[in-house]
Amino acid sequence: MSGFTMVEALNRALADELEDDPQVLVFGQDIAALGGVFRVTAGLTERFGDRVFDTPLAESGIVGTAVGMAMYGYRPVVEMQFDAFSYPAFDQIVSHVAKMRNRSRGLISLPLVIRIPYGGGIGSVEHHSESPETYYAHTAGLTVVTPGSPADAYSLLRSSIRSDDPIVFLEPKRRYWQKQEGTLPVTTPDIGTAVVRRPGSTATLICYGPTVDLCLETAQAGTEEGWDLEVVDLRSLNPLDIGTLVASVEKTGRAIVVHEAGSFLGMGAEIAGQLSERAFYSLRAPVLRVTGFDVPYPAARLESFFLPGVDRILDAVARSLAY
Amino acid sequence: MSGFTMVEALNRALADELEDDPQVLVFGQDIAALGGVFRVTAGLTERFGDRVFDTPLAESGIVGTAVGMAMYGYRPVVEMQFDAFSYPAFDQIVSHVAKMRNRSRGLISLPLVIRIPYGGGIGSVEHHSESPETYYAHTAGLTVVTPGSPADAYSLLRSSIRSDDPIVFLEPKRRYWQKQEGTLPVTTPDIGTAVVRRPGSTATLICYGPTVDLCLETAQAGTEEGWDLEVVDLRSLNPLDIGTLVASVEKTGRAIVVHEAGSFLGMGAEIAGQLSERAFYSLRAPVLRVTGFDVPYPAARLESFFLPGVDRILDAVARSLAY
Amino acid sequence: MPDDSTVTDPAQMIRCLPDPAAPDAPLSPHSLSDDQLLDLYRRMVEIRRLDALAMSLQRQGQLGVWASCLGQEAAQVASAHALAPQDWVFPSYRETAVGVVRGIPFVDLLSQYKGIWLGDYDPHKYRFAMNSIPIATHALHATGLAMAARRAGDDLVAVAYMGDGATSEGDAHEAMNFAAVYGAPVVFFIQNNQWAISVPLHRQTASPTLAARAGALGFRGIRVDGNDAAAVHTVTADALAHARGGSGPVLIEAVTYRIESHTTADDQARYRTEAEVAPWRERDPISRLDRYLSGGGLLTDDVRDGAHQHADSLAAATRDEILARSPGDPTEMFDHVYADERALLEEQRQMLVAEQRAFEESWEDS
Amino acid sequence: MPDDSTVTDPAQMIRCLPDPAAPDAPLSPHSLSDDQLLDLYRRMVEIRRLDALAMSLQRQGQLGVWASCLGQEAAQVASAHALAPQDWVFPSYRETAVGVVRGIPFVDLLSQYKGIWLGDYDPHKYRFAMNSIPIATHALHATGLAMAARRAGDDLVAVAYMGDGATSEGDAHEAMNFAAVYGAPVVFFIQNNQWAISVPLHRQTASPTLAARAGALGFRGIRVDGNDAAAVHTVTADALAHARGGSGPVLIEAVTYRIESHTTADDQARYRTEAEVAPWRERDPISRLDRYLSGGGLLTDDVRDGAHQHADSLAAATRDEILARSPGDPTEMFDHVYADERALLEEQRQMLVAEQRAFEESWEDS
Ligand SMILES: Cc1ncc(C[n+]2csc(CCOP(=O)(O)OP(=O)(O)O)c2C)c(N)n1
Ligand SMILES: Cc1ncc(C[n+]2csc(CCOP(=O)(O)OP(=O)(O)O)c2C)c(N)n1
Ligand SMILES: [Mg+2]
Ligand SMILES: [Mg+2]
Repeated sequence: MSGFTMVEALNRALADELEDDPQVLVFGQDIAALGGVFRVTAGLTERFGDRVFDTPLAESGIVGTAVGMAMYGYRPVVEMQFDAFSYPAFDQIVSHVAKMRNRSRGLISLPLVIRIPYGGGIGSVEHHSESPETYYAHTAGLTVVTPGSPADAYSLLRSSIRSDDPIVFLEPKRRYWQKQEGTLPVTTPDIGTAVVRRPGSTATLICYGPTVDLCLETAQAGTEEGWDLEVVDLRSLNPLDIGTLVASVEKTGRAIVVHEAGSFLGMGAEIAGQLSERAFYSLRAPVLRVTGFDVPYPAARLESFFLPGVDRILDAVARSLAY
Repeated sequence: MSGFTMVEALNRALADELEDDPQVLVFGQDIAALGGVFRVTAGLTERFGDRVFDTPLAESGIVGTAVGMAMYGYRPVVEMQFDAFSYPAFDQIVSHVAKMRNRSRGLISLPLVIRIPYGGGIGSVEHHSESPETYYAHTAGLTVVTPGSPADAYSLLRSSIRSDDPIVFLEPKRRYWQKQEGTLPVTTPDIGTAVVRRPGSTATLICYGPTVDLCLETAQAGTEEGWDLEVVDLRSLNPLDIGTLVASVEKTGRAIVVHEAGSFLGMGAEIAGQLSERAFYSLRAPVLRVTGFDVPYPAARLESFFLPGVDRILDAVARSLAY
Repeated sequence: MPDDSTVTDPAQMIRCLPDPAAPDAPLSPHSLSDDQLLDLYRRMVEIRRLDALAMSLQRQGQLGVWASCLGQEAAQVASAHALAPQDWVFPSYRETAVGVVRGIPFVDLLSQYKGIWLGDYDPHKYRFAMNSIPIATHALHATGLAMAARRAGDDLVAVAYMGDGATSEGDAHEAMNFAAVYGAPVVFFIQNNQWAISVPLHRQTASPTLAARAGALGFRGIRVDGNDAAAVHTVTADALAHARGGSGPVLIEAVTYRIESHTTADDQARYRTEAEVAPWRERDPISRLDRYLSGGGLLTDDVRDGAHQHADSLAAATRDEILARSPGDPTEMFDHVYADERALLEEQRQMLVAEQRAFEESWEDS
Repeated sequence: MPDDSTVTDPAQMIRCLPDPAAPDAPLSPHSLSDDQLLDLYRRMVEIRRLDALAMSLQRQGQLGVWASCLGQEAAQVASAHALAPQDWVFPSYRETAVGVVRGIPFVDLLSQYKGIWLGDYDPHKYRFAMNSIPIATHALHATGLAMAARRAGDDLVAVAYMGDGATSEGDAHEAMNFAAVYGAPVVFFIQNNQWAISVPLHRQTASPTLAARAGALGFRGIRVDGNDAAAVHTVTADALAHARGGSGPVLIEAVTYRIESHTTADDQARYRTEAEVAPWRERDPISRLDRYLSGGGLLTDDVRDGAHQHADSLAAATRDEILARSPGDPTEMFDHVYADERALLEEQRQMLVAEQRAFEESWEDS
C-alpha cells in the first residue's frame, strides 16, 4: 500500500508481532469482535483466534491478569479503552507492573504493553481526552512511549512488545487517522531516542505525540516571521533523551515545550529543569511551556481554546526571543 | 501542655473540628477503636461516637462514599492507611474528587480531606514509604497540603477541613513523633503560603514535609562551611507559593529543591521550571535537585542510602556555588 | 413481596404484563392505578420521541455523540416514576429517560452532548447527580449519599443506575458491600441490556443472574422483566419501601435489551446480527403496555394520539432550544475548578483573554 | 464432595476432626494417610516454632516487623500440603507457613522483614510468588497466571491466599469474576481469621459467609473449619482436583482465628479482649490434631518429642543464618529497576558510588 494511517500502523504492528511471537496476546474491552472503538485491533481475532480476546469491564482486572500472564511467559498487550479509564488500573500499574522486576531482584520481568489512546482534539465527552503521561512517566520502573507519526506508531509498538520491560504506550488519538507516505514495515530509531523532525536555528520546539504535527505546522508558519524553528519529537517520555535536547538548545539557545497536559508538573517542567541544569550557559531565555491549561479538560466546544495552537506557540517563541 | 508532637497536633485538630462543626465526619480503616495505626485518631470515637468510624477494607470505597457524603453536606475527613494504599482510590480522586465542582459548573463542591501518611525513613516494608505528591499535585482540581512541623500539622489540617475544596493532606510519617515547644491551638499562615523557616543569603533550600527538618539541620551544618543557607518550607504543593520562592532566589541567586520523591517529574522539576522562568536573571546557578533516586523505594536497610541527607544537600550547595 | 427464588434462577423473573415471547410465564399482580399506567405510557412515548430527536440531531452534527435508551423505556421510566421527590438518582450516561421523569428539561440533558459544558443542569434541584461516565464509580457516590441521609435521619433513598457490564468493576462490588455493611438505603438498579458495547453478558459473568450478587453480600436482590413497565414499577416501589424502612439496600436486575448500537459512535453490525435483535423488538416495552392498556379499553386512540402529539411538539420545541444553545465565554473553564482563586489559573485566564482580544482586533482590522 | 449447603449457611462447615467447641458437629471423612497426618503435625509444630523465633527476633530488633500466623497453622500447612509441585502460590504477607511447606528456607522469608531486600527467594523455583502487601491485588495475578497455564495446556492450579478483609477490595471481586468467566484453574483460599487488623468480620461484610461470593459469580464456594488440618487438606485437595479438571475456580473459606496481634506493630488490646480470644485458644489446631492422633495411638511421645526437637534445631540454625545476613551493596537498588540501562539511573548510581568512596576515605583519614 502507498501511505498508511496511524491506526493501520498500530494494527499492522500488532499483527506482525502476533505472527512472529506465539507468546504475544492482545486483550481488553471490545477489542475482539468490534476491533476496538478505534479499530486498532480490527481483524486480529479473525486471524489469530483466541490470542486476541475481550475481557469483562474491569481495568484493574485487565492489567492485574496481564501481570500473571507475563509472569508465565506470555507477552500481553492490553488496551485501556480511553486515557481516563486507565485510572482504575493505577494501583496495579504503580504497585506491581512498575515494581515487580525490582522487588524480585530481577527474577521476574513483566514484558507487557499497556496501550492507552490519549489526549484531546476529537470533540469527545468527559474523561475521553486526558493526558496522563505525568502519572506514568514519574513512576520508577515504567517506560513511557508515545509516537508522533504513523511510522513511529508501527516501529515503537513493535519495539515495545519486544521489550522485556513493561511499557505504557500512549497513542495520540487525534492523530489516529493521520496518513503518511511510504509502506510498512518500517523501522525507526528505538525507544529512548528523540528525533529532530525539522532542523532549525531560531529556537527549539520540543513536542511528542499529538503536538508533533502541531509544532511542524507552527515551524512552517514561523517562516513567515523569518524564524527557522527546530522541532524535536521526544518519542519516549521516560527514558527522556536529554542529550538530543541539550544538543539542540546548544545550537538554538531557546526552547519551548509543547504538550496538551497541564503545565504544572507536566513534561515541560522536567525538561525545563533538566535543560536549565545541563544547558545552563547555552540558554539565552528560560525554557518556556505551551501546554493545556491547569484545569480539567473542558467540554468539546471549548477544547480549541484549551489546547495549544499555532498562535500560542508563536507567541511563546516571540517571548523567548525577547530575552 | 508544653510541647506537642505532630500526631498530637493532628489528633487535636480533628477533635477541634469535630467539636466545632457537626458536619465533620472521620472515617477509614482501623481509625475508630484502634485509633489509627499511627494513633492520629486515638480517642476520637470514644468522644464523638459514630461520627468517627471504621470502614471495610476498600480505599476506592472510602473515597467514593466520601464523595456522596460531601454532596449531602457533610465534611468527610478520610484516612488512607499508607501512601501506596491511596492508589486503589486514584480513579475516584482524579475522576471525581478533583472534577466534581468543575463538572457541575460550581453547583457541587466537595469539602473533603484525604489524609495520607507519606514518605520513608521509618524502616517500613514495601508500599509503606511512597511519596505520591506528584500524582496529586499534577491533578487540576486538587489542593495538596503537607505540614513540616507540628504547629502546621494542626493549623493546616484545620484549614483543610474548613476548605470548600477537596484537599489531599500529606502527613510526613517520619516526623509524626517530632515534638515542638508551645501549646495548642496555634494558627499558622494559611494554605498556599510558603514560609521562610530560616533566613539566609548563600543559597535557598526549598523543602516540604519530611525534608523541612532535614534542611534546617543542613543549614546548621552549612554554617561550618561559612554558608548562610535560607530554608523555605512550601507547606502547600498545589497551589505553589512561587512568589515567596522568587523573592528568596532574588536574594540568594541559588536554589536547591529537596524531596524524597524521585527527581523525574518531582516537585523539584516544577519549581526549577518556574524559577528559571520567573527569576531568570536572578539565578546565578541552575536550580539543583536533591531527591530520592528514580527507583522504587528500597528495603529498610538501604533507605538511608536512598534518602536525601545532609551531606548530599551540602554537596549540592557546593555545586551550586561553583557556578 | 417476591420471594428469593427470583434471585438465582434465571427462569424466575417478575412479570405483570403478558409477554408475547413467554405466553405461559406466570404473572404477578401490579400495584398501579389506571392513571399511573397511562402516565407511564405517555412518558415512554415522550421519551422515545425525544431519543429519536437526539439521534437525528447527532446525525446532523449537532451532537457529538448520543447513547440511545431505545427499548429500555420501561426500565427507566417506570423505575424513575416510583421514586419520591426527595430521593436521589445517580445515573450513568444512558439514563436520559430517568432524567426527564425527574423533571430535567431534555435540552439540558442534550447540552452536554452538544459540548456546551460537561453537565448542564442543577443536580440539587432534580436530585439527579451529574451523570457519570467512568463505569460503576457513581455507585459509590449513591452509597455515600445514602449513608449520609440515614445519618441525618432524612427519609430518602439513593438509586444508582448501572449496566450489566458495570457489575464487573471493583467499584460496583465496593458500593454494594458498603451499602450492605452500613444498611444504607440504596437501590442498585441494574439495567441488564445484555451488552456492554460489543461484549455480551456471558463474557461479563459466569453467573446466570446479576441479582445473585446481592445475596452474597447479605442484602436483597430481585429480578424483573425490564420491558414490563408495571412489573418494574411494582418491584422498584417494593425496593424503595424496603430501603426507606431501614432494611438496607436492594439490588434490582431489570432484564431488558439495548436495541440501538451502544452509542452513535458504535456499529453493532460488527458484533451482532439483526437475527439476535429481532426477538427483542417483539418485546418492545411500549407496544407491550399499549396492548395491555388497549385490551383493557384504557388506552383509546384519542389518548394514544394525544400522547404522540404531545411528544412531537415537545421534540420540536426542544430542537429549537438546543440549536439555539451555544457555549459561553471560554474563560469560564477557569471559574469552577476551585472555590477560591488560584494565581496560576488567573495567569492562564489572562493569557486566554489576551488571545481573544487579539483575535477580535485582527478581525476588526480585516 | 461437599454439597453446596455449606456455602450459605454459616452453621454448615466441613469438619473431619472432633472440635471441642462443637462436640456434636457432624464430621466428614478425610482422605489422609497416617503418614500424611503425621507429616502435617510435624510441619505445624515446625511452623509454630519458627513463628515464635520470628516474634523474638523482632522483639530483639532484628526484624522490622512480623505478621504471625499463630493459630492459622492448619489452614496454611494443610492447604499447602495438598498442592502439587507445579502449582503456583500467590501469598499475601501472612503465608509464611505456606512458603515453608513449598520449600523456601525460613531465613529467606525472614530476610524481607530484616529489610535486606523487598523479597529474597526465587519465586520460580518454589512457584511461590513474591508476597504481596497491597491487599487483594495478587488475586488478579493468580487468575492471570491460571488463565495463561490453561492456555498453554499445562496442568497447574494457581492458589491465591487472602484474608477476610481482602474480600472487600474491588480487586478481589475482579479476580474472582475473571476466573469464573474464563474458567481459570484458580483456588481462592480465604483465611477468614475474623479480623482485618482491628476491624471484625461483621464490619467487613453483612453476609454470614464469605463462601457465598463464589456462587454469585457462578463458581463453587466451600466453607471449612480452618483449624482442622484434615478437613482443610481434604477440601483443598477436592478444590484442586475440580480446578485441575477444567471445571473452573473454587473459593475456600477457611474459618480460623488470628491469635496474635495483626503484626508486632499492632496492639490487639486496643480493640479486643482476651475473653474473645480465649475460646479460640481452646480450638488450637495443633492440639486438636495432637488429640486426634494420640487418641488413635498414632502420635507417640517419641514422635511428638522428635517433632519438637527437629523444630528447635531448625529454629536455632535459622537464627544464626538471619543474624549473619546483611544487605548487599546499596547500589544494587539501581540494578533491577529496568532490564536495560538508563542514563538517569546511572548518573544517580555514580553519585552514590562517589558518596560511598568519600565516606570510606573520610573513615581512613580518621
Ligand atoms: C471505567 C470505564 N471503563 C471503560 C469505559 C468505556 N465504556 C463506556 S460504556 C461501556 C460499556 C458499559 O456497558 P454497561 O455497563 O452494560 O452499560 P450500557 O452501556 O449497556 O448501558 C464501556 C466499556 C468507561 N466509560 N469507563
Ligand atoms: C490496599 C491496602 N490497603 C490497606 C492495607 C493495610 N493493611 C495491611 S493488612 C490489613 C488487614 C488485612 O486483613 P485481612 O485481609 O483479613 O488479612 P489478615 O491480616 O487478617 O491475614 C490492612 C488494612 C494494605 N496492605 N493494602
Ligand atoms: Mg449493558
Ligand atoms: Mg483477617
